[in-house]
Amino acid sequence: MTISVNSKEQTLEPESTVQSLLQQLGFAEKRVAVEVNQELVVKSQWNDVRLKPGDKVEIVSFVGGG
Amino acid sequence: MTISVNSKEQTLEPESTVQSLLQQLGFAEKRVAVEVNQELVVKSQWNDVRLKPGDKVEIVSFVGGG
Amino acid sequence: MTISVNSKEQTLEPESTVQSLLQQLGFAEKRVAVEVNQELVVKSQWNDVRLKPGDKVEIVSFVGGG
Amino acid sequence: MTISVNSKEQTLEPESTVQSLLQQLGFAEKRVAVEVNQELVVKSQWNDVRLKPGDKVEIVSFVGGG
Amino acid sequence: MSELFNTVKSFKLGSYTLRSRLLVGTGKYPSLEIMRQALDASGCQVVTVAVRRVEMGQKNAEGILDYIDPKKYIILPNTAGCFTAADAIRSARLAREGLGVDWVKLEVLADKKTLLPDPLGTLEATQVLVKDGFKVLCYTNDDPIMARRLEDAGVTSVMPAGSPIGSGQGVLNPNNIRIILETIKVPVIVDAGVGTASDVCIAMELGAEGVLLNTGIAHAKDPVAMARAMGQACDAGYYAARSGRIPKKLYATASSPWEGLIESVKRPETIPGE
Amino acid sequence: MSELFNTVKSFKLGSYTLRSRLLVGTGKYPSLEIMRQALDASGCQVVTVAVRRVEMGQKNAEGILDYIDPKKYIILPNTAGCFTAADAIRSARLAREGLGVDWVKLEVLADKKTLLPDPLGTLEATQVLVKDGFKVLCYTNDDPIMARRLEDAGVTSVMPAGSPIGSGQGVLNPNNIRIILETIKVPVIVDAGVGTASDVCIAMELGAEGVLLNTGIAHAKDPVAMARAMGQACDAGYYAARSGRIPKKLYATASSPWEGLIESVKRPETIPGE
Amino acid sequence: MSELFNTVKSFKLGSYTLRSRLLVGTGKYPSLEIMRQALDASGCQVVTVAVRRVEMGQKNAEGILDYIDPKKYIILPNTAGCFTAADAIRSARLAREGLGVDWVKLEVLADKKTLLPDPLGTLEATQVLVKDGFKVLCYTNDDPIMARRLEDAGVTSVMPAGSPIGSGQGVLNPNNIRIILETIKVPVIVDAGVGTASDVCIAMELGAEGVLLNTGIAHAKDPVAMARAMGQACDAGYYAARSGRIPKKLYATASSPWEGLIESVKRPETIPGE
Amino acid sequence: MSELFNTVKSFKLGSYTLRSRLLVGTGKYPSLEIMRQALDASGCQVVTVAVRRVEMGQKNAEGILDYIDPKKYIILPNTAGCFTAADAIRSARLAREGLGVDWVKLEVLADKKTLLPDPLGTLEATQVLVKDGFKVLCYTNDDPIMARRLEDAGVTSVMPAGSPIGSGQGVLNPNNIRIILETIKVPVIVDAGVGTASDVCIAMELGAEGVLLNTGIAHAKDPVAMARAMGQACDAGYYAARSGRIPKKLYATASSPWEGLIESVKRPETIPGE
Repeated sequence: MTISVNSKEQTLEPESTVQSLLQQLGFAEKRVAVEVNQELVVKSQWNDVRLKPGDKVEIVSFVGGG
Repeated sequence: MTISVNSKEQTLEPESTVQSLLQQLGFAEKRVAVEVNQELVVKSQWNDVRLKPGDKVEIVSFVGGG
Repeated sequence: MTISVNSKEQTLEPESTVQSLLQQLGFAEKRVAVEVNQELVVKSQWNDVRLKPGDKVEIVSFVGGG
Repeated sequence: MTISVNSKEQTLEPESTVQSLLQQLGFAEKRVAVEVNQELVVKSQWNDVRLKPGDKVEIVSFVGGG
Repeated sequence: MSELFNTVKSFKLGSYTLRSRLLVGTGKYPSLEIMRQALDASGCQVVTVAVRRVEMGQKNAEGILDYIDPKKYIILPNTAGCFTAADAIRSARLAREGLGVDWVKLEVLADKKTLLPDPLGTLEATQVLVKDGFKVLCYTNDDPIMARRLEDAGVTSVMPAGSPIGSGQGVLNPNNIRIILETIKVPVIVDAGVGTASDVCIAMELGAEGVLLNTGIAHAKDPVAMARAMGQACDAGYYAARSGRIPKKLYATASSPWEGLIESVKRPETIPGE
Repeated sequence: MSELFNTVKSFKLGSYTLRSRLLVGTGKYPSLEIMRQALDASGCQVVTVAVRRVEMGQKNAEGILDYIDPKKYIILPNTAGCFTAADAIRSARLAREGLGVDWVKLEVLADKKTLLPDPLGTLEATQVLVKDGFKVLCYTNDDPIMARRLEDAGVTSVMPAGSPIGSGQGVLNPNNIRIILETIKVPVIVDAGVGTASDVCIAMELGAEGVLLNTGIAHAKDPVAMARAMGQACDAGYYAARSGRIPKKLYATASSPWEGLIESVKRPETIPGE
Repeated sequence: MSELFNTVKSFKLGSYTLRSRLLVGTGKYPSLEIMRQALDASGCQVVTVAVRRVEMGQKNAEGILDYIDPKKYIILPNTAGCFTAADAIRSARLAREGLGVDWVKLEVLADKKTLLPDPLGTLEATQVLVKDGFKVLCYTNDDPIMARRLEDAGVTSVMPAGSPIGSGQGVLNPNNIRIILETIKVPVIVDAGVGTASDVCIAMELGAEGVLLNTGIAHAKDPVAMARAMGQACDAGYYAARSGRIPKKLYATASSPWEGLIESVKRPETIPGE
Repeated sequence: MSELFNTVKSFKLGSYTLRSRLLVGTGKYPSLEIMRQALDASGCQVVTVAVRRVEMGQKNAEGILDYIDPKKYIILPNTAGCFTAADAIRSARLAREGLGVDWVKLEVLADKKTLLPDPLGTLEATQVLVKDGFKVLCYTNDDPIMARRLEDAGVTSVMPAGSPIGSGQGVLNPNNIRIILETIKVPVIVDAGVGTASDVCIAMELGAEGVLLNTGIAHAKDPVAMARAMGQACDAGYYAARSGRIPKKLYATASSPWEGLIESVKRPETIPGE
């Protein structure tokens, strides 16, 4: 199925969880935070939340800022 | 009947209009503006608007200000 | 004979006076002031003061200044 | 004989030296500097310089200053 | 010949076309007569008044208005003393009815101690009054963003405080006034904080369309002479702002020419800087 | 009625009694015609000129003087361009002879780069010129002690620089000007550094008797309009200095009364500051 | 012996007790290594970071965090780049989840040109985030009234801008900062506008609890040395603010005694001032 | 790695090589013990003392010197209290003899009221003392021309007053200090007028080699803590002056990146400035 991650198209297995998406992208072990359709998904739920086609996912980390 | 004018008690004839109140107080010919119960009463209606017991009337004029 | 006027060489008749120098240069009627060898020569003496070869003459007027 | 020390009268033996004056006043061992009649007398000469009646002596030390 | 020097420098404010860029308040003068003279000396065309209850039993309720010649001055009512949008809106409507004018100097203050404006109440009252047909001249702080919000809300003029009302500190933050002037299209009138003539002059030189003041004149030892000073300073600042001032330098350019100097007696070996 | 407002504000400078407190230089204007208009717009009565060699062969040597109406202006020659007391003294004497005036604006500069005055040369020239009968208006730095030495030497006016000539920085050290005004009895005229109208206004508000400037007008984009601004700012500062300005406060005093406010809709529980 | 001099000057900010009153941003350094050295040189304990999307395919997403030793520094996420309350709230929640901290430096900007804060959006976001359990350190303009509204809304710290972000103008309106400090009880931290060490020192002398800066260090030619300067200036200002500075006078009191002077050679007839 | 940050920042003054750029006076402390602690807290290496007559009959004439550890501090005698060149010269010679040092802080004051230096007496005394082998650290006004004359006369350091002695007004005319620093080669040390830490920081940021002060510490409510503040501010200013500060702008540059922002909920139609 196809979803959007950080505004870019991303295809992945149907029924994928947030956790599996992060693994696929290599961020599972990183210090990142995730939104699905503008709602925060806390780490403890990464395994439970399943993604649907068309979902908009934001994966963020941290950069220098003032 | 008794009403309040600028937070002071004022007794006047039942059925009095705003106009008659102003005449009684001597402001009918002055450059003043009037509120009854926090609603503006324009001059053209001074003769029509009748006061009820307990009405709160504000009569204002102008002073120096910056 | 030769003198210097405002640092430029100037030849004129021997025995010339300041007055004759100014006439020759066309400044006699102008609002100017004159020094000979760094000494002021007031207008009333222009006819009396005779110039000698090598004299250094300054003729000044006025310009815009703050 | 009588001299002036820091504008105060001071009597001492005739022929006294600067050194003996300082001893008499108790400043011989202190970090002080001496003028006689507004001329500096360096320490190495305290024994040689003899005071005369009426001499004006300044004895200075150091205080807090900015 | 100087264009500017000949141009009549009138400008549009609300429904009026004005020559004078100084707006003067009528509060706190030693006497109404001195106020009258001061207004005259200032050359102002717009004067502000406040709305207050009539004194019961006191027959001559107009007082101040008798001292303001309607042929010479346009009256601008204010909402001074209001700490809520609701009170300011009521005061504005009473003033419009009483004076028959369509404009108001909107003030919604946050507290009596600093007399600083309440940004939220000010914006709220502005939205209501503009919808109600008022031309709102809006007293505000010097924040360029609030100024923009007020312009978006339809004010007729943004009136940032140079410094707190009556503080006499002049324009404390010229940087903010500059940013406001860069971003706002309606007339910007510096209101409040003016202590002396140079404060007015500086506000105008920054590019303000005008200056509104009261205490600086009314509480001066000689209000009439200070009023004259304020009026002249306003004109001076207006012209200076438009005359292209010289840039600032660490130092220095001669105003007299270097050519044609008399020969120096003993020319100093070297003139530093040559 | 305001005493001050009615008083004719003339003052004595050298042999002259003047109304205008602005003295204007004649150097560096785009044209002599613009200079003439600017002098007129400024309202000044005293204009400065510099002494320079005539151009050989050029018959019309007066030039500038043709543009200065002797019925309207008093000419004050300067010694600009002199870097030694000796040259300044010679220039002063040539000027006196050429113009038939008894005063001079003394300038003895230290270098061409900063155009700052040379205190020692200035004092030396002052002593000679005063003995020689000149009324010396003396350009100097803003050091109160040098100002006092010059007064002791007999100058007619002390003219401290607000900032370097032509720098346009206004009065950089008001503290020094204040101390000078406290200690000097002869007229103090702020000379040099004025960049725009508010600089003049501030100098006058400090209590200066007058202001002398040139570049600020001559090099403005519109010299005539700037001249008008400078003249008005000088008047404004004069009146403001004498009108008893209000003190500066952190905040704030209301200009409208607190009494007689309409009853608040929902009076805020507590008005801060009450 | 000086009490103050011995007191450990730690203070409470949110959940933390801090020694250093300088908070430093991590943006725009020439390199991460120079950033690391600058943070160390500044002596700061709190550093800010921004929330941004991971770079797809770029495996090492943490980058900056690897250069911030968690044993030495507490990380304060900001909401920089947000122009609406909604985006700021989302960024704050993402940051809390990603970093496991309970505080945020809230920024809701009005536009990209001035980077000035949007007062309305800032207040709206504050109300939501405080209800959501955040400790909000709130970037705002220097308006004392907005500062009070934010305190009423429950912010942990009010962070007024000294001048616009990155403008390097220091504290443009000390008067407003003073009023804020008079009326606000939560820690006031001056945020933005710092250009050099004296700006930090002045902000602290006004009585601020701390200073937050970034560009002033990151864009200096030598960020590490400037970081050290900023840290020392912060300490200096802290002590100066609490040491009871001498009052300002026109002039002057001697620091050396008048007694015990040697007798003057030729005492000047009169010593002025005696 | 920052060169500057590692460089030991010692400099040469007279015969000495110094680390600390703060010179501190010893007058007017609440007690000698507090003075001792303040000198220690300031980190200074050079302390000034004044020459005065011994108290007749009072055996312990040294007093102050007992509280100045010769292993930690270099003593710099001054000529404070002298109003003539002659007295200053005598005081300098007495000091040299009494302390065995070859330098002196020369002060020739004009009057007791302003404590401003007398330019003429100062120059006269300088010429004599330099010929006599003294290293003269010369207190003067902030006139760049007098500074140059003193350098020509051979002073070891030019010490311009930031503002009058003890006035606490800091550097009133940075422009003059800048011009002095541009033209003078010997070390320039700002002397007098410092009121608080930021004044020291600003003087150093202007590029001064050092700062000398006394009253600002001695008369602070907590002299020891203020001494520490002054010392840190001096260091801070030293580093800031050499770190290449960011330029000042009307506004603004972001310290967080614009890239990688999360997608906005409801992107505002137009972001102003974009």
